[in-house]
Amino acid sequence: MATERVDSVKTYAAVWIVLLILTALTTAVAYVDLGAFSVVAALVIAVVKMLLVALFFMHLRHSTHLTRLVVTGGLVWLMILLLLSFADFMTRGWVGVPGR
Amino acid sequence: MKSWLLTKDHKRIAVLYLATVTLFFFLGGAFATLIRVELLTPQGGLVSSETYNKLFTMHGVTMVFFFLIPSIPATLGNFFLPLMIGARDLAFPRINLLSWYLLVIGGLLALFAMLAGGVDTGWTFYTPYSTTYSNSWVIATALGIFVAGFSSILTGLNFIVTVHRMRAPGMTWFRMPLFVWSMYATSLIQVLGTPVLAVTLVLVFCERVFHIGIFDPALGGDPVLFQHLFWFYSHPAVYIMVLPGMGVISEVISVFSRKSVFGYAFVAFSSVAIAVLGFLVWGHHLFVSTQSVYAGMVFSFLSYFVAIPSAIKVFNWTATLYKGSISFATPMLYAFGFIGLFTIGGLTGLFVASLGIDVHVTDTYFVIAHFHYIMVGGTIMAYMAGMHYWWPKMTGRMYPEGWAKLSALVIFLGFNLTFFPQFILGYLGMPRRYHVYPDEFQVLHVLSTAGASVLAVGYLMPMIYFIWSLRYGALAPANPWGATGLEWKTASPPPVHNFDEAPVVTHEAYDYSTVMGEVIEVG
Amino acid sequence: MASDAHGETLALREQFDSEEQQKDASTLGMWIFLITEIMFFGGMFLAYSVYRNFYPHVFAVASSSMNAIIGATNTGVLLCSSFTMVMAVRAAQLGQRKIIILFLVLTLILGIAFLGLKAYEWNVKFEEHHVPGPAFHLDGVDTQGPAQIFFSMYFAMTGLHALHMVVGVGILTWLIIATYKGRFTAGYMTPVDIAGLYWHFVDIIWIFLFPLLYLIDRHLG
Amino acid sequence: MGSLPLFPEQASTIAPEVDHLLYYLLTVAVFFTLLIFGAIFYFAIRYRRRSERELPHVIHGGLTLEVLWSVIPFGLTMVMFSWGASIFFTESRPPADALQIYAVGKQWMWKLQHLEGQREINELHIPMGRAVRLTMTSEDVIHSFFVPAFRTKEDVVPGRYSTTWFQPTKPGKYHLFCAEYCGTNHSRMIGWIYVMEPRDYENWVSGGGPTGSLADEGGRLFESLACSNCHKPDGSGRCPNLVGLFGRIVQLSNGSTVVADEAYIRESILQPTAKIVAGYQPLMPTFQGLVTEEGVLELVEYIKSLGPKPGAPAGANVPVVVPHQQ
Ligand code: HEA
Ligand code: HEA
Ligand code: HEC
Ligand code: CUA
Ligand SMILES: [Cu+2]
Repeated sequence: MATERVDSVKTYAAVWIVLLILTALTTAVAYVDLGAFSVVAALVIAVVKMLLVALFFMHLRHSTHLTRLVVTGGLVWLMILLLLSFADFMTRGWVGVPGR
Repeated sequence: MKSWLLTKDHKRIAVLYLATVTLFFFLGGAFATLIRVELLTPQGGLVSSETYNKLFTMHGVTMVFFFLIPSIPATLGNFFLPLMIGARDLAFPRINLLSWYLLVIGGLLALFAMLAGGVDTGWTFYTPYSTTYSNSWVIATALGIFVAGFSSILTGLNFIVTVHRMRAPGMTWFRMPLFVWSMYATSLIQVLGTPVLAVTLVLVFCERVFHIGIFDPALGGDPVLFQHLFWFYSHPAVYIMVLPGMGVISEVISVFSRKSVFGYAFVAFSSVAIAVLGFLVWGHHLFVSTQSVYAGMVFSFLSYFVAIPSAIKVFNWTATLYKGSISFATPMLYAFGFIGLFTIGGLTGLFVASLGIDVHVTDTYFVIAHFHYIMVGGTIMAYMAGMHYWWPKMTGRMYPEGWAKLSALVIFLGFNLTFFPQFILGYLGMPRRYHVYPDEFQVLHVLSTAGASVLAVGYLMPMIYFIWSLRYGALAPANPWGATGLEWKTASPPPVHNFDEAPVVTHEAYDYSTVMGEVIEVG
Repeated sequence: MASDAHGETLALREQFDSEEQQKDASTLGMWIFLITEIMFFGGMFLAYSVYRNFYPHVFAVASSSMNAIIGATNTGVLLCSSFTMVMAVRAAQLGQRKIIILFLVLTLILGIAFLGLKAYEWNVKFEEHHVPGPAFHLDGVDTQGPAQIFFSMYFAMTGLHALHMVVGVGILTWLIIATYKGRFTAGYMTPVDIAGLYWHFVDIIWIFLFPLLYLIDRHLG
Repeated sequence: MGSLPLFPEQASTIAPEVDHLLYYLLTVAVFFTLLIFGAIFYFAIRYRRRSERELPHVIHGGLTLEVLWSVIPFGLTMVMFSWGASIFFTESRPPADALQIYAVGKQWMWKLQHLEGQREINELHIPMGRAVRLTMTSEDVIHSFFVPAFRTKEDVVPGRYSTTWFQPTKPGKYHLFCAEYCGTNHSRMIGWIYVMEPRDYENWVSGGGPTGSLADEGGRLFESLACSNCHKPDGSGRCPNLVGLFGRIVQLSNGSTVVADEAYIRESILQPTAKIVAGYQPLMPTFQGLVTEEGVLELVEYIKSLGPKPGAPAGANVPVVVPHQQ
């Protein structure tokens, strides 16, 4: 990390425009009936936006392995929280006995 | 005075922490004493039910959040982590000082709550009792824990960055002392778990102040959701409480048998494994909570995975003794105590992780006994081991060996007398958090209380002789135990910038052949 | 960047050997702080998902009562502020002091604009009786409890997000002053960099809050 | 006081099973405790330091040993897991012919209702040898229904139903404890379970409730809350017919299905819009605040009594294995 990588203004501007377009897209898509895929679409777009911000604006694409490991770790831990909690919430009632 | 309160020296901050957590330990101990005295008789004559409920709540809150979680990391970790990796200080000394202030502010908030009237929710703050029904000082206490939580987060953050970025030349990951590994693993939990507790407390706070119904069943909220959020932190937090102790034991066992820890890499990795796997098991506190049957099974299953790295550690420590040169200095006695009592506590953890057994023993004294065996029998023993082991380095004085050995013995005996009967009580069905109880449980309760008085004496002794030694103890040499760590390569107590000459590491940890030349006999 | 180990420069603190080590440490520290933030908001995302899963219909109705235009506009504002922030960081990398200040000020303005719109939105919620409490009422659903839970989550999540924004605004102000005083050079711009990370992170949180709170099953309403 | 028992009484079918699992765990625990304590004592004495100058041989570790002492304990714990899980699974599924009893926890008492209309507070009379199924809820905070002699415990949570069951094997009087901390008098929220010979129980229960059976009581409530204005026995009008509802699979308007169990009926009464029956409008008003938890239980029992699912015995709980969300 002797010298900083300096990205061009063009890159930043492009990312910025794409982010704005994606915002419009996610809003528009919400008015379309996609059934269960509405949520999926909204989340996919959000994840893409997150990646754009993280990789470009937060310079994750230039950063060390360690930093990337830290970020991945954070996301994995969030998934642990959500998934294992849903292991309870989604399986309630499976045995057909109230409260079990 | 001012130089202490504004210090950025990790060693001084460690001493500040030491004073703070000791205070909270005795406060928590005083609550414990009252609990035990109250439980002498089944009818509960000493205090009212309300008071009793506040006693165990404040005992749990004080001991967990203001004593045990900061204890080893913030005192011994703070003092020795930079020394052991050959750094001049932690990466962020100002944040380190801030952490201490946060703990103090959090502690004062909790103390305020206690003085103003106390809290009666249990240390687990289950909703809707804590949000809707309790009319005690829940908000101030929650706020105190919230603030103390940030202290814990910042300490963890500081340690992680320090370990990554501040190691001395030649100090590779696999040359690090095992204490550093365990502090690193602990820090991971602090950083990843504590924020969830923080946000949970914020939600409880909002619910209590604005009555908005996040967990309120009357509005369709789910009280079990609170339990998930709480234990997502609080189960891993039990490893915040025990991993640092395990680190101390690895050091002590090695030094006092003058042998490298058996299976260094396994012990190092098992710390990290415990930290990671510890996040997958929290639902074992919810087996009878109306959590789904399948989730219960998943969590029970995963709970056993976290037991294996602990088992690996215990076996490796024991194997380290094999063909060693074993000294019976006080730290080693405590280490023996730790291994034995942690084993019992851990093995009974396997009982409660088994669904069929836990349905019967959950919320009984069996659980109380399980965790006191680990937290008091385990971690506090380790803490005492570490305090004795590093006392000469921290203060430049030796403690009186005879008294120390005596107190170790008293604590061990008192401890078992206090908590062993509680296993039987629990299996017999004595529920926890009971102010009055059926007569047939009295005998065992009396035994337990008797043990607690012995235990109290055992804890008061070190308090006295440590203070005594500050003035009258023999002057400590730089390396009284013939230990290998970098912390022993500098004066006792160490100078402000830790090392007069920046250390360069050329050997693995625990290479005793390198220090034999400098061994100095001690009485 | 060569400065001696016991550096007397303004920037290098005594526990570090080199400025590089110091910068790496600060950056790592910030990233770790950000994952604590992920977990902090994660708790709320969990609560949100659980209740949305319990009460999909109520959540859809409640979400549709939001003003999606304001929500989308605010998202845009925040994304613009991220862009200006990254431009400030870039200027810092190049050591262009005036440009740093320019972009920091722009970021600050956008941040305040976001908070202004947020405040306006909350005020509307107040008038519509969508604030959880005894006066709460949401048209279109029969059971007010779950609807109230939606708005509890709304206020908790946007409230804590806004709190982070307020902190960010404070940091920006401090940075502007410090830059103006010439504290940062091309060699030492760590604070700008780190503030940037924080600001973008807060943006990312909002990127998720927007669809989750404003855009549930819009096609129904 | 007197004698000092080490084990609680075994008074249910599940109790000996739990105790057997305990013996297994105790064996493992005692073995390892002795092993570790023994090894520490032996090594400590055998290899005690004899001179300050001695430097033992370096032993770095051994892979075989590491693997051994990971795999063997792991195997032992998997037995703990599966054995415990299988007991738990049994504990979670009451047999179909179990005697239904309702319990409502409240700071700080247990209110129990028999189908025949008998009501008890902090006491529960049950027949020996017959499986008893409790459907429980709370009016305020979380409580927990704990009978040590039966080795059963289950939390009683406000806002939802929970279930526990046991089959007593020995007549007698057993402790009932509240095991989840619930406030000031948590330790006084206790009572007794009376296990009676079946014949004595018949006598006791046919003593009759003051107001008739639970279902009758529910029927009266059904009238007085004006449920019957909408829900007509012939299914006319804009409301679903409730006859034969219990245990049936209900088609919902959002396309999913749900089994009409106690929890579903409770939710239909307190939060009617949460799940809308397919083909109907969300017209039903909420009865939250208008009816107590006990009242809801009576209504549930009344709806159950409105006729069984064709082919199933009356009052039976029909175990269904249809996944549905809650
Ligand atoms: C430092 C604290 C600490 C530690 C380290 C542990 C460690 C463990 N705990 Fe414990 N626990 C608590 C503190 C702790 N616990 C507290 C405070 C509570 C109650 C909270 C409350 O409700 O107030 C609790 C409650 C608790 C419960 C819930 C009980 C209930 O409320 O019903 C469970 C259930 O699974 C559990 C399991 C375990 C397990 C499996 C381990 C394992 O990590 C143990 C692993 C260790 C060993 C296994 C011993 C060493 C191994 C050998 C000697 C070799 C032989 C090994 C095998 C055969 C595998 N604990
Ligand atoms: C680190 C954690 C920690 C520690 C160290 C301890 C230490 C002790 N605990 Fe702890 N305990 C908890 C954590 C801890 N506990 C938790 C989390 C709970 C659950 C709370 C809840 O349910 O919410 C609990 C609950 C709990 C109960 C159950 C209460 C109930 O459910 O009704 C009991 C009962 O015996 C008990 C006893 C003790 C005793 C005797 C000690 C002893 O080891 C303490 C010894 C120390 C001293 C005695 C202090 C030293 C001396 C003095 C202060 C001088 C004055 C004393 C005398 C003159 C005698 N504890
Ligand atoms: C104003 C009319 C009205 C009243 C009064 C009313 N209900 Fe309903 N109920 C309905 C309608 C319409 C539905 C179907 C739509 C739905 O699921 O909400 C329904 C559905 C139900 C269901 C679910 C039926 C199924 O087939 O799944 C139950 C159970 C029920 N009601 C019980 C009651 C009880 C008990 C009361 C009185 C305490 C009551 N209802 C009062 C209109 C009413
Ligand atoms: Cu009811 Cu404890
Ligand atoms: Cu646990």
